[in-house]
Parts: sequence; C-alpha cells; structure tokens
Amino acid sequence: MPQWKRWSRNKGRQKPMSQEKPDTVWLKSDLTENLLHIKQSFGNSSDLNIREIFLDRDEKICMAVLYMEGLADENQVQHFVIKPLIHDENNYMDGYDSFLEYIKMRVIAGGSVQDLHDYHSVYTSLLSGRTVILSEGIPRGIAVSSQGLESRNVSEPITETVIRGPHEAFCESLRKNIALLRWRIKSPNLWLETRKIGRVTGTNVAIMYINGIVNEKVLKELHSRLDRIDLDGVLESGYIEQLIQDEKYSPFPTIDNTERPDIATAALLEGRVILLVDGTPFVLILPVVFPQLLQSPEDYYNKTDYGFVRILRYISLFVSLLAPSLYVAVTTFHQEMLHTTLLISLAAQREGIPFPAFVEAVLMEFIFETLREAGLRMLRPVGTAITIVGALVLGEAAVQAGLVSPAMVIVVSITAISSFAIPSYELRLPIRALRFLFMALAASFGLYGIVLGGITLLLHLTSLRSFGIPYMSPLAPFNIEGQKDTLFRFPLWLMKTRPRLISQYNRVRQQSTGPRKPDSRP
Amino acid sequence: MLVVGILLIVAVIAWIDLPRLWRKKQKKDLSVYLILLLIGTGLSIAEGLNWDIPNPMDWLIYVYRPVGEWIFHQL
Amino acid sequence: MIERGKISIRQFMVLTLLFVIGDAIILAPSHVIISAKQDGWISAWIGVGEALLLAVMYSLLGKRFPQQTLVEYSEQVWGRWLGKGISFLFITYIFIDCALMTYEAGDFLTIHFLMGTPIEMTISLFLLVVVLATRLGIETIARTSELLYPWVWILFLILIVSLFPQVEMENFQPILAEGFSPILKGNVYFLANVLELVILLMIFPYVNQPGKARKPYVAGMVIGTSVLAVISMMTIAVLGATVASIQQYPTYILAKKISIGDFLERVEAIVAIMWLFTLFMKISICFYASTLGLAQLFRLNDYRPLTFPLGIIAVALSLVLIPNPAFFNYTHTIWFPYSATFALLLPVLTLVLSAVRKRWFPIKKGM
Amino acid sequence: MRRKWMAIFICFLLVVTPTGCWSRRELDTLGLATGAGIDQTENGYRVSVQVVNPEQIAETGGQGPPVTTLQTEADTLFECLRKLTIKSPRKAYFSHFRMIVISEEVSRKGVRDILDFFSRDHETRTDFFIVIAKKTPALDVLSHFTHIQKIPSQKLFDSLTTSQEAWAPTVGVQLDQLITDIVSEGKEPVLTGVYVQGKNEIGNKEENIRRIHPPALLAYTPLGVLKKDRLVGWLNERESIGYNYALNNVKNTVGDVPCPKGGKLVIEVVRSKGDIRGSVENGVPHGKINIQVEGNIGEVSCQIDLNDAQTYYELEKRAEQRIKKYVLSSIKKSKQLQSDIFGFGDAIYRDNPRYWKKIKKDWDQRYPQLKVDVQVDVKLQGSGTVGNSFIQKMEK
Repeated sequence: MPQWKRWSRNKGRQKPMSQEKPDTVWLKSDLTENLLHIKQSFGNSSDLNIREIFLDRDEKICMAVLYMEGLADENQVQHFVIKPLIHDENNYMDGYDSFLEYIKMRVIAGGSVQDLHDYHSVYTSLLSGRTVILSEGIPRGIAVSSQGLESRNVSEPITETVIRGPHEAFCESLRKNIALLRWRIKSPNLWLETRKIGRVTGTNVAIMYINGIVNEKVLKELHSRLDRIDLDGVLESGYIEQLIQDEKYSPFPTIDNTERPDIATAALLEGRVILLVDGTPFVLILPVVFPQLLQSPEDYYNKTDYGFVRILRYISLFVSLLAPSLYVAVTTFHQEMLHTTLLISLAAQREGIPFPAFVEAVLMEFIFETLREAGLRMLRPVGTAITIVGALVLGEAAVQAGLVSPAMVIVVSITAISSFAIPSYELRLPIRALRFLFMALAASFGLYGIVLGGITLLLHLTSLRSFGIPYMSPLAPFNIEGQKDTLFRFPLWLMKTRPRLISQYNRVRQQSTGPRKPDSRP
Repeated sequence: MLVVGILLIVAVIAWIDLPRLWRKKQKKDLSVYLILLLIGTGLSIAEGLNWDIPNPMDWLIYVYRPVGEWIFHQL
Repeated sequence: MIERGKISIRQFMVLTLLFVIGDAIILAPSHVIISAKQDGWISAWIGVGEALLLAVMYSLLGKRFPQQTLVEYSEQVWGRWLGKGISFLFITYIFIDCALMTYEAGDFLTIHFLMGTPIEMTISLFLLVVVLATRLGIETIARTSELLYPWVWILFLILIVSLFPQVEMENFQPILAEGFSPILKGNVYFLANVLELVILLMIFPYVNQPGKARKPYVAGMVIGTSVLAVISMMTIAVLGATVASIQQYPTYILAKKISIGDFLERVEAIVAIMWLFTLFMKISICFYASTLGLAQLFRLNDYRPLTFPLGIIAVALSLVLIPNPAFFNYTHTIWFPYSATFALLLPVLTLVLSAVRKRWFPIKKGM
Repeated sequence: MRRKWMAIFICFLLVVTPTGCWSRRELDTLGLATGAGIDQTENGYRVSVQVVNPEQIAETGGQGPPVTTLQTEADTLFECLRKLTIKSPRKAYFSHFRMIVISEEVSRKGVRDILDFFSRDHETRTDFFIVIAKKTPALDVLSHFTHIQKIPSQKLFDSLTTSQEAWAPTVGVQLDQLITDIVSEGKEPVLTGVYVQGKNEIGNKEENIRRIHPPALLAYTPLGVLKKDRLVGWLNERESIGYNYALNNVKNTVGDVPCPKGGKLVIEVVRSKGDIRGSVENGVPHGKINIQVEGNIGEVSCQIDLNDAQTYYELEKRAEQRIKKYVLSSIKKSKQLQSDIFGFGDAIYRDNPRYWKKIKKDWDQRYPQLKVDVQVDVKLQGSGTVGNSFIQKMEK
C-alpha cells in the first residue's frame, strides 16, 4: 500500500462517528430559559419566529409558539395553532393530567402532533417546518405539523422525455415525491423507511420498496451500506449513489436514477428498492442491471414496437462507442477491408490533410464534446446558436480549409447522434470516455486493439455486481426467461414473471392471457 | 534499453501483488511468487537479448518424436 | 477451496464449446487436409465420435471426484509425492499448450493483421488481457464466454451461409481414393486438438450442480467438434484440397472468398475476430487452469498473485518454444503423443487406480 | 482494485508508447495499386504497376490522369515491386489489385514465379483476375485511357465480370483457380486474353477519351490455353464457347441458329448446366460431357412459324447440334495442343482413382486419344413478347 493512502485512512479514523445524537439535553421547565437556549442555538437568527401567548385571562399560563419563517406555512400556523390557542374559551379543564396534554388533545387543529422532550428534537422539528409549542412550567413541548415550504410544482420531466406516457416528473420535495408514488401504488405493502443522512444537513432519505416482492438481501445490504455513510451533507442523490455503489472505480453506473415516477413505480413492481433524497428530483433505483440502462418506459407503453427500437439502441451503443475507433483502425491498418471504390474516395478526401487519422479523430471528438458541454452550460437561448455555429459553421469550415476530411465529420456526427439514442445519461458518460481509449487502442493496434479492448470491457462488465446482482444478467449469467425483456420486449401477456435475480420470491407478476378474439359461435 | 523496459514492467507487476503478500506474511505464497517472478524476469531478459536458452520443446521432441513417428508409421 | 466462484451448467457448456473451437477453428482444417486431402472431412467427423467417447471418460473422472480438480485428486490417487509430480507435469502440459496458442495468436496476427508489429507486443497485450481475466476468476470468465458465445455463432453462420453459393461438390471426389490410412492420420491431427479438453477437468468441480456437469460437457464437446468438422468440410468444398493444403490458415483464406453481391465482401475480419474470441477463451481457461493448479499444488492461499509472474513466463516461453515457424509445424508430430500422455493415459490410469484403491485400499481422510 | 487498473494502464502505456504504430499506414501515404502488368526483359521482368491518383478520381476532379503506371525492371517480381519506391513517393499497396496482366511472352515462359509471389504475399487477396495481354505489351494495356470507368484495371475487371455473366466466350480466372489448375495433374488452366483494339498509339493519350468513338479500346479475346503454367495456344471464339459450355461457365449468353429455310434466329440462353464426367470402360478411359441448356427465342430474322410445336423441336435440335459442334471443336483444339483444359483427367480420377494413378504419368500422350461423348440437350421455353415475327407477315 502506498504511503499516502495509509495517511489518508488514518486521518479519517481520527474523527469518530458523531452524528445524530450528541448528548441529550432535556428541556427545562422554565420557558424563558428554554427560549433563550433555543435562540442562542440558532445564533439569534431572525427567521426563527417566537410568538408568546397568554392562554388564560389571568395571564398566568404563558406559552410560546415557535416556527421557522418560510419553512412553516404562516397560514397554517395562524389558523391551526395560534387562533385556537387564543380563542380557547374553555381554558384548562381538569381531567387531563397535564395542561399540554389538554392543548394537544383539544385545542390544536393541526394534522399531526408530536411530543418533544429535548432540545435536539425541538431543533429538528423547527427545521423540518413544524411549529413547536412550549409552555411555562412544563419540561416538554409539542410539535405541530405545519410544513409549508414552497417547492416547485410537479412539472414535465426534462431529462427523460417520452411521446406516450405520463408527463410528470419528481420535484425537489420529498413529501411530494412520496405522494406521487403512493398515488400510483395503492397498496399498504409499499413500505417506506426514512433516515437522516448528513451530519450537518440532516437530509431526509427515504427507502421505498414493496414488501413481499423486494429482495430482502438487497435491502439488508443497502441498510448496511447506508449505515456506513458519514459525511457532512447530501446535496443530491449522487452523493449517496457514489458512497453506496458496488465497484468504486468502475465508470459504469451500478445504481440507476430517474426523475420519472412511472419508471420508479415500475422498478418497485419489479422488486427493486428506490431511494428518494430530499431536495432533488432524481431518485435512485437499485439494484440495476446493464440491459436496464437501455430501456425506455416507452418500450412498454407502445404496442407495436416489440423491440426493434431497443435493438436500435444496442446498435447505437456500439456505434457511439466504436465508430471513430473502427474508422481509424480500418483506414490506417486494414485498408484491404474496404471496397476499392470506397477506399479511393476516402483516400481522395484524405489528400492534403495534415494530421494522421487518429489525431484527426481525437481532435474532432474533442471539439464535439466541448461543444456539447458548452451547449449544456450555456444560457438556453444562446445554446442553440452555439450549436449551430459550432456544428455547422465550424465543421464546414474545417472541411473547406482541409483540416479534417469530410468522412471524419460524418463519422463524428454519427457517433454523436448514436450517443444520444442511449436513454440513460449515466451510461453515456462512460461510453464517452471509453471512446477515446478505444481510439488510442485502434491507433496503435488496429482491429486487434479494438477486439482486445472489447474483451477487457466485457470482462469488466461481467465482473461487476449491483448489490449482489450480476451486472450483465440476464445475458450473463444467461437466463432464458429474462430474454423476454432484454434485447426484445416480448408482448406484455408473455412477460409473466419478474426478473429472476432481482425478486426471488413472489415471482409471478400476472396471469392474464393475451388478447382473444371474441368467440364467433354462440 | 530492453532490459530496463523489462525491469520496469516487472517492477510495475511487483507493485501490484508484492506488498499485499508481504503484509500477510504468507511465506509459502511469497516464496512461490518470488521464484516465479525471478524465472519470468530472467527468461524474458534472456529472450530479449537473444541468449541461447534451452528449449523445452527440444526435450519434448526428444522424448516423443519416436513415439509420434511410430504412430504415424502404423497408420 | 481457492476458487469460490461457481458456474452454471450452461456456462460450462459454453466454455467447453468455445474451448474446443479455440485455436482449432483456423488450424484444424489445414491439419486434416494436409494428410487426408479431400477426405479430411471424414477424419473430422470421426473425430467428433471420438470426442464423444473422450467426453464420457473425462466426465466419469469428474464424477468420481466432484469436489476436486485433477491436481487435487491425483495426490489422493497416486500418493503424495508421485501425485505432486504428475500434477506438476500436467500443469506444464497446460502451460506449454497455453504458450503455444499464444504464439499462434501472435503469429497469425503478425502475418495477416499487423504486419510489422513485433510479435512480442501482440503477445504481451494478449496475455495482459488473459491475466486480467484470470484474476477476475472463473465466474467472470464464464460470463464473458456467455456474452461472446452468440457472437461466435453469428459470425460462424455468416461465414457458412455466405459461402454456400461457392460450394463445389466435385471437390469432395473421389472419396477414399487413398484408402483409410491418410484419413486416420488426419484424424490423429484432429484428435490432438480435441485431447486438450482434458484441461477442463480443472474446472469440473466449479459447476454449481456437480452431478450434472456431464451432459453440458458432452454436448459442448460434440457441438464444438462438429463446428470444426463443418469448417473443414467448407474449406474442402470451397477451396478444394489443393489450395487448402498449401495455406497456413485456410479458414482465413476461406473468408476471403466471401463475396455476395457487391456489398458483402472483404469480410475476413469476421473470421479473425471470431478466432480471437475463441482463442482468448481457450487461452484464458488454460492459463487459469495452470495458475490454479500451481496454487493447489503448493497449497497456496490464493492463485491470483501468481498470474502476473506466470504471464511474463508465458510470453517469454512462447517465444522460446517456437524459434521459427518451421518449428511450429514440427510440434504437430509430437503434439499428439504428448497430449495423449495426459489426456488418455493419465485419466485412464487415474480412473483405474482410483477404482482399485476404493475397492481395496480406501482413501483415508486428510491424506 | 484500483491498483490493478492502474497497473494495467501503466502496462498498456509501456507496451503502446514504444511500439509507436508499426504497421500503421495512413491513407494518404498509400499508393493504391489496382493492377500490375508483367513483361519479359532479357533476364528478368518489367513490372508496370498502376497506381491510383485519388484526387483525380474524386468528385472534385483534377487535371491529371486518373492513374499513373510506374514501371521497374529487376530479376524477380518482388524486387520489381519494391523498387517502385524509387519512382513513387508512396509505397504501393497491393490489397486492391483488380487485374494482373501477363504478357504473352512471359506466359509462354511460365507464370509460376509470379503466382507464388501473389499467393504468398499477405497484402494481396485472391479476388483479382489474371489475363494475358495478346500481342501487346502488358504495359500498354495498363496505360490506357478508358471511358466510363476511369481506372483502367477497374474497367478491365468490371467488363470481365459482366461479360462472363452475359457472353459465353469469356471467363474470368482468379488466382486460386489458376493455382488449383496448375497444380492439378488432371486439368490444365486457361486464361482470358486482352488486347488493344484499334490504334494502340492513341490509347495512352487523353485524346482517347475525348472522342465519342474512342480510337483505341481494351477488349477481351477468347481463351488462351496453358499447359502447366505455360501458354501453348489460343482458342478461337467458337472453341471458347464450347469450352465454357462444357465447364459450366455459361450463365447467360446468346447464340444464333440457322433457320430451316435460311436466315438466322437468335436464342438467348438463360440457364445452362455443363457436366464433365470420366469413366473407365474395359480398361479404356472415356470422357463424357453433358450439357443442358434452357433458352428463349430472342431474335428472329427468317421465315419461320413459331406457332407450330414442331418448329420448336426442330430449332432445339439445330441448337443442340450447334453447341455440340462448338464443344467438339474445342476438344479437338485442346487435343491438338495436348492440354487437358477440360479436366477429363480429374474426372477420371474422381471416378476411378486407382486407374488414374496408373495412367497419370503418360496422360499427356493419352489425352489426344481420349474418346469423348458429348450430349447436349436444349430446351426452348419462350419466344419473347411476341409470337410470330412481323417478318413472317411482311413477306407473305
């Protein structure tokens, strides 16, 4: 082991896990002291609203209503907490062992009420948008639900678009996202576990799965991996993804993500687990197998297409990975493979090009990747302009100037177009990077290099696992049933079972027979 | 130059497995590993410098050629 | 057990099949045609029958020791030191086979594909990938073979179907012009390829249903040899015995003949790629078997550290073994008796001896 | 895990960087050779290689000629080809050979040395045609301006491919076929001839393609007969037709048949199957040629009643006789030349290998005495889009 790695590991050990519960500090009975403590903890932040109320005419029972401005819905606080408290004419009745209990049971009109005993829970309640009520003389508090953070409405998916199918995407609010799924799966077996991850951010992370279908082993593995996470903040589900994936250095995604509730629902029904992270519309799906990354929800929504498009996607995967390298290999090593006429026309195009084919290819690919990156980061209206300037003007001019051959421009364009036909953005990234590697192989060893590179890639892919599931299944290990939904999508009524390795119990998914013509005879 | 190249490759190879074997203190594994690595290095350097190396194939031919010719003669 | 991976029955079948096709797909036709001329296909089909018998014998041996590799049980059967000696010779056999095939790969590539690239480079690169595969273990090798498997079939079918218009039945005539002798000679060459299947006894115990390894093994062997026989037939039918026998790699020349319309021609890369796939599988299995065997022989904890040193040795050895191409042809004469020692003599003796020992001297546990 | 990948990457770099790219050749460093012509010099060969000028072929077009023919002289073929580099900026690349033109002189001396190079070299394939330049040096054939297809060797290739499909006398012979025939003891090879028709001296000037009626044309002639690897004689057109019928080389052709009452009628052959068999009867070898032809009436220029079934039988018989005559004449010619181009020897070997072993040594002497039985069966199917010709009505 190299020295630097050992050091970095030691450094990590120095800080012990100290995340959720430090030392519990209980609430005091003195309201003023409590309020002071809370205010101090928040550093007198002005968005902490504290409203003090006297409940009885004698002004003996002092209460404090606390909420965070913005996080809590002012309307709700007013209508369901403050108003009932102020207008409460009954005052304190006997029969309730505590005054706070009385308020909780009779007065507050909020939906969910929770008891608080320590400061820490007060903070989390406040920070999750709940309203906290503290009372003089009682070392307890109650939290009333009043979350009202304005979040983006459910809108159309941007990254995964379909022609036919729901045009609805997850949004940044965890609650809304969970609701979107609950709405789709009306079954009590859809179970939900939440936990907070991030020492500072305390981000809510929800694990959802359908009990009875899900693979328990995957679930257990997921829990243990989540337990191992210790970081200060989670800004996006990518953070979680990178910390719980199987193979540390593989460029291929072993965890899928989606912003479409229908894809998430389908994953749940197949027995997968999904992981929702507060604050991002991208939910994680696991385990994931490679063929899944080339599926689009529309494969299932459209009736006529039983897999033609999917084959097309596999082909475009090959093309976008190998087209430039094949071009380089064939034109610089294996000219005998080309048809004479084609060879002559290619040779004519190459006349006077200053660079070798490999450099030409790398240059063009590099320019194209830059263009794509620029187009992504650019302001949207400018983006199109840049694309046009870049692609059309630059390409045309480069050919005119004799810097690149027209054939190379064609190859690069085909590569680019094919890469967009891969549905999973996550898969495009490794393909993009590997393309350059393959070009280098092709430039030094021709087709032989490509074949060896391909074998290495296959070796790598087959050695991957996603939460214990072989990554290339059902292709390798081969599973005949799985073929119904791999290269081709078989008619719906033939796909009677769930993927074999992913859901091990409860395999049968439907018994429906295919559509029948009505019996003509009576 | 060639020897340096071979030694470089051997060094890279040793870097992969040697530290782990060393740390685990598996004497037998380590010794087999080192012997094989040494043979490999020696063999490649000898081959690279075009030294005369006894060819195992010659031994095989010595042993099996009569047998082979006998078989083909019989057919 | 050093290797914890398990492979399925289907994977074992695929491995066997690709192993049989291995390097033979491009070499077998020339071997049988040189001595048997236009009757070479008969030699090949006889070879299919022999492969069936061999497979049955090997699987008997595998069945007798379902949990152990050949190296492990030869120690039990032959006694500790004799067993170790036999195992060591067996491992060298596998390793030499591996080195020879590596040389074949390099030789073919430098002749037909990468003129001017030194053979050391092509060989090193190839073995680098093989070493990588071996380190990833038998499971990964098996899965990769499953992914390559359909491609081998597709490429094979393209080759056969697109050559159909060029088949000339006259090339097969006359049948049995020289009697059976040349056919049997051709058959011996063919058999030398098939005998290497004994190496798979090193993988037998890793099939996940040990009792059922026999069927896929036999199936893989028979289908594989049939593929070779079909290729030999095609070579004779399309090229004719004369042209085929002067070629070093007739199957490759065969692919050069493909010409359908104006679009499907110059596709000999198909054969080269198919051959690289199967050859890669075969070399990986051999390399895996020899590293694993060596680790088992010395009772090491892991075979993986041995891969890189053995890889270097294999590169050097393949160049040492074959100083020039003529030497390579030379090896064909001795390859059959050499293989037969380990592929016929050793299994038969082991079978007999283990039966005898079981009967009269039951093996003590922990020997 | 990472260490393994790192190491592999480093190994890869170590392997790749020094190798440079040995066998790489950029397209613009290739001299794309499409044809070679081989002439005899006093003690060696003069090889002319046609190298494409890609710029001239490309759509933009240029001013220069589409190809350049370079020639060198040396003792051996391979030396000649390598010597080309002293005249060409680019190394010639042979994978795309379409044509090898061998001069008559060389082919009379023997072509085996040439063939060995082409079959041994890794760059060459076997899918080019080999022809003999009849009465012209091979160099002239390869330095010819051709119309439609600008590259002369490609033009030769294309026109041989099309004419062997549609015109009986020609047949394209490729390398492996030629080698098989040369090596085979019971069959001798043939090669098509090519010559310059018209004014040879204009052929290599650009003027040749400026004219609507080119003064010089490259055209194929009937077959040259080889014995082993030496040219021994030429067949004429009719003999070539007979040869091709017998060897099943005819796919589609036309042939005329004399009408009963004078005039001619042309039959278009749509399917033909030739079959050569050998046998030994009473210790004497026999050859048998069986030809089955299906055809349509393609052109009628005589008085004939095509509505009469009897006419068809009559015509079939005449056609059969005609084809038989061609075949017999070609057999006669080959017997004269003592070259068994039909492969009767092979046929006998296939039928009776033991007998063949006895006679193969003196087959050359025996061949002229071989009895050959020719059977032709012609079937006429249709008469085109019309029944009786309008000529029938016109002259009534």
